[in-house]
Amino acid sequence: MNTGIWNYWVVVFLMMAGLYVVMAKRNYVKKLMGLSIFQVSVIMLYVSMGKVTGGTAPIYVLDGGTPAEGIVYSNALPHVLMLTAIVVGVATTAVGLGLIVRVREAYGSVEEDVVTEQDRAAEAAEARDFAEAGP
Amino acid sequence: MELLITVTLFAFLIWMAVVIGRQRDLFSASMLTGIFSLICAGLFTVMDAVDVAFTEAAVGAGISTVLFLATLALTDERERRPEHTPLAAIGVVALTGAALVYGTLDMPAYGDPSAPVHTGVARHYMERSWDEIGLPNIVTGVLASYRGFDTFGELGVIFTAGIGVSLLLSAGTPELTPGAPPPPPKSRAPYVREMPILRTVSKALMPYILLFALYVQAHGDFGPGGGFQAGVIFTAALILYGLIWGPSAVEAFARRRLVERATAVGLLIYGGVGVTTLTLGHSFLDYSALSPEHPQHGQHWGIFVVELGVGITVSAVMLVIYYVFASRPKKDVSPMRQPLPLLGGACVGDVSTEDAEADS
Amino acid sequence: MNASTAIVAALLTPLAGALLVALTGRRPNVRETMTALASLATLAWVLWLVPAVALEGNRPELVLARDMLPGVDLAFQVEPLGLLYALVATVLWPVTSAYAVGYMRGHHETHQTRFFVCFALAIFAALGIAFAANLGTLFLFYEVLTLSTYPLVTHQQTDEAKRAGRVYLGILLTTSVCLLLLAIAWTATTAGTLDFRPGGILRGHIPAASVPLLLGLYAYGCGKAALMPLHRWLPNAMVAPTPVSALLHAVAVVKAGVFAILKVVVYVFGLDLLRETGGSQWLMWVAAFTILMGSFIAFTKDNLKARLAYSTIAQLAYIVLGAALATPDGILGGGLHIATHAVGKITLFFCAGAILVASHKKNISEMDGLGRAMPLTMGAFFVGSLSIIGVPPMGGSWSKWMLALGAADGHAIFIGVLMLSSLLNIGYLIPIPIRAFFFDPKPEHAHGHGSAAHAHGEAPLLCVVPLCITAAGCLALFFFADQIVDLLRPLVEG
Amino acid sequence: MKEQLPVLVVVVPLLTAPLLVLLRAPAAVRILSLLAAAASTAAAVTLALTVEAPISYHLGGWPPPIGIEYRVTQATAFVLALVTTIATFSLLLGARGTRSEVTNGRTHLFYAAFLLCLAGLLGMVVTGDAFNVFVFLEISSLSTYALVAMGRRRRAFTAALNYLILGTIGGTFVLIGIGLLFQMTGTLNALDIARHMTQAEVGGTRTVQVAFAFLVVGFGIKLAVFPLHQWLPNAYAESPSAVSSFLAGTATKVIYFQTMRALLVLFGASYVFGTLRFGLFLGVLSLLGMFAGSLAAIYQTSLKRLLAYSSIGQVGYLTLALSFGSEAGTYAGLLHMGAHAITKTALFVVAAAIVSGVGTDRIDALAGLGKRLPLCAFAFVLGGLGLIGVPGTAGFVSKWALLEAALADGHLGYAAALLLSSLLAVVYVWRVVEVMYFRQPPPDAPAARGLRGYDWGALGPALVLMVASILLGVWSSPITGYVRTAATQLFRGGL
Repeated sequence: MNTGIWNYWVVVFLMMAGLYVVMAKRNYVKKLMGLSIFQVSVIMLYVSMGKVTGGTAPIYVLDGGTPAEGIVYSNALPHVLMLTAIVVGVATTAVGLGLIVRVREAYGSVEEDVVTEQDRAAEAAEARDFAEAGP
Repeated sequence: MELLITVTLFAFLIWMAVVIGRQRDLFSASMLTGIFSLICAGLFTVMDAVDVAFTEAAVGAGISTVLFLATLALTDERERRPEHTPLAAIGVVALTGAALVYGTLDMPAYGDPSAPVHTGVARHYMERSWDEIGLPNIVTGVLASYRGFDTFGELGVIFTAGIGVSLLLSAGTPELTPGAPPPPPKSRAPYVREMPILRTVSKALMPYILLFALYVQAHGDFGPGGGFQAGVIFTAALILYGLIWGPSAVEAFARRRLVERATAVGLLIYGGVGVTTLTLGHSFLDYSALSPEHPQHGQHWGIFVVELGVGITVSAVMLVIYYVFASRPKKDVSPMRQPLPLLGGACVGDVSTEDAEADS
Repeated sequence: MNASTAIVAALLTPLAGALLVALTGRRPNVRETMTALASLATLAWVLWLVPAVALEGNRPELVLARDMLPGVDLAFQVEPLGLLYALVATVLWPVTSAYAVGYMRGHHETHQTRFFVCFALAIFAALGIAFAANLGTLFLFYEVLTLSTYPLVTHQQTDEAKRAGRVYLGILLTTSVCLLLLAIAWTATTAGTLDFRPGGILRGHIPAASVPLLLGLYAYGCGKAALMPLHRWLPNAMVAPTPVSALLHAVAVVKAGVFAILKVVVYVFGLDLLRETGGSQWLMWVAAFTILMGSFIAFTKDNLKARLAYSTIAQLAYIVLGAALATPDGILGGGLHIATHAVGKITLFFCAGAILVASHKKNISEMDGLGRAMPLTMGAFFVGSLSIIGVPPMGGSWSKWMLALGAADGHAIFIGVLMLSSLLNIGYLIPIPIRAFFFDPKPEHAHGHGSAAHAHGEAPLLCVVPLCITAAGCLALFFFADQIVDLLRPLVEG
Repeated sequence: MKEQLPVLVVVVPLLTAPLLVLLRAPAAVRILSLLAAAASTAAAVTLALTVEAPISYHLGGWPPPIGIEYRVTQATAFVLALVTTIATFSLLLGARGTRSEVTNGRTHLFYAAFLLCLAGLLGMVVTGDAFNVFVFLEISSLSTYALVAMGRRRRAFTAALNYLILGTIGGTFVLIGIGLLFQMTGTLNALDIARHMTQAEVGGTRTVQVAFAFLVVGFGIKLAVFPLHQWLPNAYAESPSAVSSFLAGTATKVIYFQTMRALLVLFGASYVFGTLRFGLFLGVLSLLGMFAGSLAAIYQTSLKRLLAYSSIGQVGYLTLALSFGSEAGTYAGLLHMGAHAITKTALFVVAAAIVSGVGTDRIDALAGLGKRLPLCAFAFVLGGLGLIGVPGTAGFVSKWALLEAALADGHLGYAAALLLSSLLAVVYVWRVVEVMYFRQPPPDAPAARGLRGYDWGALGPALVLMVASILLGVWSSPITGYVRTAATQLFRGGL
């Protein structure tokens, strides 16, 4: 079965859906969700590369203690790489969510617009304080 | 048949992705993200990537979802309606997508056995790993030996995540700021706690899950699994327990200070193997140094030990992350609806922490 | 002891002086002694080098660091033009130091330690420029000079000083970074070297059409030469204390600019290249324009220091003109003018400072009758003016004469420019001593300062003696001009 | 032991981090982390001094491309030495400028994150494996996010979060790029990829073009190339002193080195600058970055933010050098990378000294600093001069190299733009200098307290770095000669 390259296109669509959520949404939690979709889709890109038509999982089928002949395995290397990528993904998500919690505690919101607005207001206030205190 | 499954799962994924993007209830969105991962895991299985599928199911559908929910418990559950159409994002995404599609045009077809990916270095792994490593699971061999340093780095990543989350969230807790007022008694999650079925099942399942984790740890050489999956499953069991009995119940079982140290121990075990081989005059992580006359045995030993290190650090880090999220008091009550007291975490009104003076 | 050691010593003495001044800042008398010692020692080192260069024709060399830039050493070489410039700077340093002590104390300036430290650093940089063996080293010290004089220009730390500092740094850094550096890099890529070599390094490497452009980059890149229209920094820099204006903005800094141009013309382009290609034709006109415009503007200034500043702009353009003529006499005249103008102009600035210290007057219109209270000062002013105008028996007459000779060869029109300029000099300089000696003090000013007009006499001794010395120097140069020309002659021969 | 140095450079900090977690005692943690950084520096410097032919270290004993290869050339050794040195200097600053809660029982985590970040950066530099780059990129990135968030103000959290989001997009783009290359070549070893790239059926494909685009954009985000720089100003300005000085000197530099290697080694100069004609595009972007960064720096109200925007401008210089697509450009890029790393680190360390003396880095608040903390003000002036590229500083040596590279290729316009933009540096540096020296100190400001009034823990390293910059400025031949051979090798695709 050769499905050509259409499934890469689906993967591209999923990646872009994730990327769109990251870029377009203003809620930080939502952005991170987009990020994980993006990352998982990239993992799928790699895993797709590793597929060999008619193959099986890359675990030797043993025949009396030695690998059996004539069995097609899918490529193990992309799988190995993607195990790492998954870890990276969850690590990023964890740190990102930790940051979000702190942002929420400090600003009372996880909406980018609200946070930016508060920062701007704080900066203006600070500048005003200096202008008043200064000579 | 395979095609049909693939198409169906892909269709599901597209639908899921769109729904997640549009869903403004973040609780639902996180659940859907978990399901998204689960479907992905299914697809990975179809693509013969059983190890990846295993991990994705445990991490994406399990740990990630729990983390998202934990965050929601500490933040807000609804996303604000966007104020304007994100034209720039649409433009960038369209451009990027177009570029990628353009790039796929010269790719070898899906599943083509003559693709460079299969004829390159991978061929060596597929054909020689039985002789050189001697483990049935090729993934484990590549992961822990051929590209063992990548895995060492991967462990570094997860360890970094543990450090990072601890830095971010464990600070400011009552234990660490002596001057702060004692936290009010944690409000238990009554209606979860009072469900007898859950309580019974969780207690009954615990040993089996933990046992399964050990099995996955040990069996990684032969089938899908290994230290990483085992660690995640081990922690998942504890988190499940914690969801029902509260994090302090888990802490009683696995003391926090101890777990924190365990995160380091796993990485040190992995690195220790490297340092050992190095002092034996071989390259870093060259396991054949462990048994020069019979390199394969050395490989087995090395892989066993490093997988152990991976398992320890992964499970410990995941647990630490869970601890800091779950034990963090919620700072104030959102004006929106009261969140579910998920994870048995504390949910108290306006605890003043050090951040009041953070901007002064 | 050999000549290389003397070069090191000459460079290090002002540097060490700066350090010692900084360390002894708490005790003014010790500090001033340090300045005096450093300046005299530096002078001694430079004088020690004179016989070897002037009489034996040696070119002492010193490489301080190989490959400061790839292929460009941090290296020094003493050749006649540089020696002359170094002599001018170091001879006048002790004199100025004495004057500065009198002035700074008499005028109750603050931050005197910083002042003397930066002053010594500026001399260090000037010597570095004088002895630089290649364009890279020259550029290094050129920028050090700019930066070390910045605190001097902005010494008062007022808003006016800050504005002046901006113009100062703005023009000098902009020109040096954008034009001079570009020119140097261009030279490096075309000629493959940055060393100063007799006869030039560019000949045969650069198309004739590029010569004017590259020369332009150099001429304007050396913003310190104050060629119009990039002259604005100089009048602005006059907010500095007068000793600064005197030594730096009449001698060290501005002369660094024209010195660099002369040096580039002689040792980078080579006179032959310029003459063959006519690449410096346009520069003559610009210089002529600057000469005349500077003089005209000087006329309009009532503030004495401002008038002197514009006069300096015009006089610097003489030297640029000499360089642009690219004839032997032009170069010699330009070189000689570095010395004669320096001594003349420093005298005038000393006088301006002395007047300020004694009578707190800055404007010429207030100086009527001042000569009665300060006869020595105004007398010296008269002598300095004559030298600037170029009247025998003052040194300035020789340099003008040589420049005119240089122009006579094919560019006679510039003789006219020089003559017209001399007339203008008379017009804006001579009235000052005349007013001082022959006019009656204006009554409102007399009343304005109470009985100040008669309450003050000459400025403190430490101010008056130096200006008398330099006035005498103007006279002396008339008689020693020949020796200087002989010193410079190797520049245009062989 | 000597043949193990390549891996020890990375592994020492990477394994010291977990040790710190076990150790916990703040004093011991501080000393141990400093020791680890110093040991790593020693290893890196030894490598730099001894490497001649490229060293190939086979991790796990598997020869490339089967296993992962560490590859030390003069170029990598140069960057390793630079990064480790700067890390050591930044570590001297320690946890100052962090949230007080960090020093409260969590010091060990801060230092562990710091060492992990260092190990990640070093791992990226020394590895010869494309995917390994990604792994170590993520180690350094993740720890950076956490470290940035330790800044004093709440804005540090948003800065870190935005950095995390953009940085992860960048990292994932890199991952996609590597994936596409892997797809077409079947290998992950950089040199092996480069070998395949010369074959028409690989090098000529659209997939490779897209891989190139993704790698460039991915690294571009992490490098803060204009217009992908939005994360940088806040991340640098809000992070603790030790972190900002460390990041400013290393993070973008290491990514720059990766970009260089991607362009010159993976794809090869002839492909990038010949087939794709990438030079013009990159050159124009660089010019925009140079001017946009420097112009923005002029209008900043906080010192650290000013320095951060100046970094964006300086990244423009770096990419401009790369865009020439010449050996001279590569040399200039490497050299400027080093010079700017030293200068910018020194300036951030000075900023730290100023902050601990004044309590804030608002430029308004620095009025009269020339009187209150004269040495700090003077150190800032020195650093500023290096940033401008005044002769006698390391910044000039590299600017000169840039200029020569531009002129050698006949890019007169680039040369002029380079000089014009360094004038902007004069403006933003002098704006601060004027405040320090010309504005009266506020009446309630404490008077100068002599030498004891300084925060020597910060000022000391700063002065050492300044002196280093000036020494390199007048005596650069040891470095320039080294960098030139390194650049030649790198430009020809050697790794």
